[in-house]
Amino acid sequence: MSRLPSDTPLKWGLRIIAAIAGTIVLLIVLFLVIEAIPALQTVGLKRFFTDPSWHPAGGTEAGTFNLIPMLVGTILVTAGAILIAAPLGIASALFCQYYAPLRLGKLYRHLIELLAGIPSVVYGFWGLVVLAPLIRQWQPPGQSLLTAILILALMILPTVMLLSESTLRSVSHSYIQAANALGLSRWAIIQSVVLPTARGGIITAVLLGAGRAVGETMAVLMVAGNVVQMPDNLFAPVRTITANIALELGYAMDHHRSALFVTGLMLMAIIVMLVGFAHWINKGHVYD
Amino acid sequence: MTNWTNRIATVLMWFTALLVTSVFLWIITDLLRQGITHLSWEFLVTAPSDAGRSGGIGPILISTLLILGVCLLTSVPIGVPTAILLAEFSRKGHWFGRLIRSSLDVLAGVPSIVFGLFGNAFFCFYLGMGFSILSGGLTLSCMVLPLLIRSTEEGLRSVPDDYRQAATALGLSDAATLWRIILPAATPGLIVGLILSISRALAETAALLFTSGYADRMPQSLMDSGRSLSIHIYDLAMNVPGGEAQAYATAMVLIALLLIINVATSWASTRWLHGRISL
Amino acid sequence: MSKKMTYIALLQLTIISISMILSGCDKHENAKASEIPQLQGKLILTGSSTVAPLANEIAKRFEAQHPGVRIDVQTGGSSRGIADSRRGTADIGMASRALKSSESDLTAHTIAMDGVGMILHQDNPIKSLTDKQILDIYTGKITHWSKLGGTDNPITVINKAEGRATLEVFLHYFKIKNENIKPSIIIGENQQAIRTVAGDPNAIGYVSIGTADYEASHGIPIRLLPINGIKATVANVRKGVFPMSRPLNLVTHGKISPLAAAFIAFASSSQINDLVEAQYFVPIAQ
Amino acid sequence: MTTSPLITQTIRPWANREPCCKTQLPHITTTNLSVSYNGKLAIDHVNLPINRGCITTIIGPSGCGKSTFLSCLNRMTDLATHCKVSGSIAFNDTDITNPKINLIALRRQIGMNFQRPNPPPLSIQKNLTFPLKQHGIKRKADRVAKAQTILRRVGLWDEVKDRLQTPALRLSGGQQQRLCIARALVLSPEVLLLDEPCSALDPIASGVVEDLITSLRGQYTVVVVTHNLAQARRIADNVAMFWMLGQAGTIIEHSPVAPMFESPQNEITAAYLRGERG
Repeated sequence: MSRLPSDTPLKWGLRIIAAIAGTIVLLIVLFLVIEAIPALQTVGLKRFFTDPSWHPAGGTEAGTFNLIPMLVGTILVTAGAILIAAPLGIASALFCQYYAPLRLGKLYRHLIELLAGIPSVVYGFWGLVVLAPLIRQWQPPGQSLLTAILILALMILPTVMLLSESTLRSVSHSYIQAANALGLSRWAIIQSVVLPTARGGIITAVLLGAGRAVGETMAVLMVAGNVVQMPDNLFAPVRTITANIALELGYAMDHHRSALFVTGLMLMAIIVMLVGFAHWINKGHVYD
Repeated sequence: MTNWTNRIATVLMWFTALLVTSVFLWIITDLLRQGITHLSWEFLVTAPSDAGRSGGIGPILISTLLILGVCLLTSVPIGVPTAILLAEFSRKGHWFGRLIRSSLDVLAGVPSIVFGLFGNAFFCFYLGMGFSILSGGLTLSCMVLPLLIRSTEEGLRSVPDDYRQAATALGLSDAATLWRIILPAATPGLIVGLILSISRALAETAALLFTSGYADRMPQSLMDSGRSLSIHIYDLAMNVPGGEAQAYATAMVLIALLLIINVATSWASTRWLHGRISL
Repeated sequence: MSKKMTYIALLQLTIISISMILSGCDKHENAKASEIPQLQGKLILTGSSTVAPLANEIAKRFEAQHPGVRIDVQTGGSSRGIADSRRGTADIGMASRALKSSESDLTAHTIAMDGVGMILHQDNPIKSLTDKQILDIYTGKITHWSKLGGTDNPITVINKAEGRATLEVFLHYFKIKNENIKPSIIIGENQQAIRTVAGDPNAIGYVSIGTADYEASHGIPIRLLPINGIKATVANVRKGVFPMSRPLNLVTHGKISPLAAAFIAFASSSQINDLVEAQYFVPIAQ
Repeated sequence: MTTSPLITQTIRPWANREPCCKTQLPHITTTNLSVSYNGKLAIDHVNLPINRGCITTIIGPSGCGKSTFLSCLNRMTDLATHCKVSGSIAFNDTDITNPKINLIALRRQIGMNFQRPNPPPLSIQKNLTFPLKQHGIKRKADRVAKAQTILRRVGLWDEVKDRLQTPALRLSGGQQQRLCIARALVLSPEVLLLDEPCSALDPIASGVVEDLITSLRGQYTVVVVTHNLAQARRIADNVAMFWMLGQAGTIIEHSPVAPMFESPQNEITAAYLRGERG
């Protein structure tokens, strides 16, 4: 696009505002680091991985700062949710595009869009009052890894489904026509033409779903039970890094507060890695 | 043999759709059935009492709208110019545009609780705004910025180059081209961005817990703490024994609000845009 | 008719809030405009979720007496109350425990007393537990109610998250470390323990007696257990015989404003005894 | 309908070879074939015998139903919504318009290729092996061997043998089109339907593809839709002329290539071939 040089004040104004928008990330990292420094200095990064447990309120010396159980909690909850939501989400997208009659497909899409709009706190609330008691009847205490996985899976399913579906829609119709002309069955076409073609987009959809699962706070906080421990089965309660921040920040002081900012930095690191990975796969831009 | 796999796949697809639909219908009917009984005009306008077990959500609605207002009033003036710069004034591959884009990509992925941490440290303490509607709104504003910029940018990019060439041929300046031709044509993108931002801001809880605070009273100024609808649901669900009924009703209000904003804005945009595009 | 009233109220509130946005957010403007010089302005109280409801009621009465004053009460736990008052983020902190030796820079103003009691679900057949039994439950030595003569169900042990005063009172009384507790669920706010116990017949938790009493009397299916043979009642806390009890304090740091001083004086006076009792706490002012 | 060897010789320099389709047995015969989309007639009462082992070209102006006719022959019309087919198509004495027919088996026997080369973004080899895999050839070595045979058959082998694992989309247009023809041939069909196979290619590439098509004579029954009259004349054994009569397209004349180009019976055909109508 050719631009005239005559409107430089306009351009400079825009540039300054854009720079402000671009600086917000830096500002976030800066303030996370500033708040995290006291803990990093007095406690040291090493103790976040080697201490026997997480009891940071005891003071820098007496307190313990082991993050690993919460890191594992985050990973398990995310992995579990992806394991459920990815197949269901991708299958839902395929259903919409290739199996459902036109009207039904549209209806189904609208339903999923509606669900994508339900706030996480509502999912958490529903999990707390409906799902957790059901699971408690089966295996107490009900607020558990499994409950968190199920609720998170429900929450990220729309993300995975809607993003996958838009990728599927961009699969060239001519490929499908050609595959049809080769006498391939519907599933064979999906398997050998559609999925390989849409692979990048589908992986991005799953990664964005994973990003959402890692960052999700409220729903997990409400249903996971929040005990800091390595869960030994699906019915054991867990605490994730995000839930930990939400649970303790309001009550935390000094080094405890600072330690929570260290965990926030770690979350940032995980997300940057996921976004980078999605970028690398898609070589495009990743937004919601 | 292949026929057999094909048939299994078909069955599985329909089964998945049925499963997903029934689980979600379960949630929605549950929310509807439990929520609708408590819903009334009274509920919408009166203040909560007895920790929210009785009374309504009047002040909470006002706080929510104020937080939303602060969020939009700050994010739009930053977001739209940034989108204009990215779409109209930055050559492809230029370092400045690339840098800002990657920074926004990361910002889009930042978990809401990290926004909460940041807002708490920066707005509440460093800038001394305390737990207030202002802090909460500004925090949300940072959060919705990437969404807003992205869809506005998409909107700008979808304006055909012919328009720009025609404008240049007419001897319009950049600013005039932008104002008269490109911005009106790009409004659908901007509106989509606004809807997405409002939806995300309305639904947000974690970022507000430690920025806008908990107070369920009617706010007197933007420096007062205000409780958003989502935090009210959280509080009723977690901390108030016997608060479910009210939580259900509040959830209904929140979801209805999200739906109304979606429908109304898209309706208004098509109507209004018809008038603008036929310049 | 009441509908109309509420409608008008809503309209007014909308107008107020819009005008607030338009006029900026200078909270001192009102104060300057007013003619009465005494007791104007705003107080921020943060801290213990146990004290907060009481402080809120006291604040409402204080505001009613002094129209120019606005008091914001925020919960966030005793630790935050102490931190905020020290940092100056809050004018007055709220703490539901006595100050520690490391907190000698602060001044505590006790406004009431409270006890921490163990709660079970109403349907739980257990009528009492010894201190040893409670300790064993919390340290994971007893995991089934059947061991204690109850139903054959696993015990859901509810513990509080780090930084809560109730946790500190509990740990202090039973002389255990938080590391040694084997919880099934960790909860944050005070009320959440009641909510969780009310929803799970096999749960055990500890909460403020005042709150538990209030909820139980409002039909929430929970029951308070005696501690060491002493019934967990407000009366016993008042007599000073209930072992797990604590003061509810307003905490200040350094020199305080006349407004804060006036509020503390008001909160420590007998003028608020009815409010304390309404919240099922124990008044101390004579 | 007999082909005069003499005339064929003058038109086709390679025809000193024995003509491969002298049998003149119809492989596919359409009878009163009509197709309508959304109730609007696209082709009307088309009757055409397509001879076994011959190359039949279908000519005519745009929009007169040539491609629609072609896609009827392997029931690609089923993919379009609101498409209704009537009449019959006899293929090896089976009426393939029967809804109960096994479409997968049918399309395996009647392959089809399109105007634009459309290899999915897979590797060159994968493009040929995936149809085989889906049609039940389990051993990978068998699939690869078959793919290589076909690549040799379409003359691509020397061009791509060193980069079988590279994306097919990196090939040139002509190479892609030959790959697509190879993909159709890999399933060993009896009939090959080609919808304007050269229209998206430059003259040199289209010459190569033409040579490939003529080399299929005798081994496969080939139906080619083309706009290019010179091309039709170069490659065809039989020619069918489509024209719009009223609202719908139909065949106004069909005959072996020589009489068609030298002494068309229908005046419209004559005018079209002279370039006066079209």
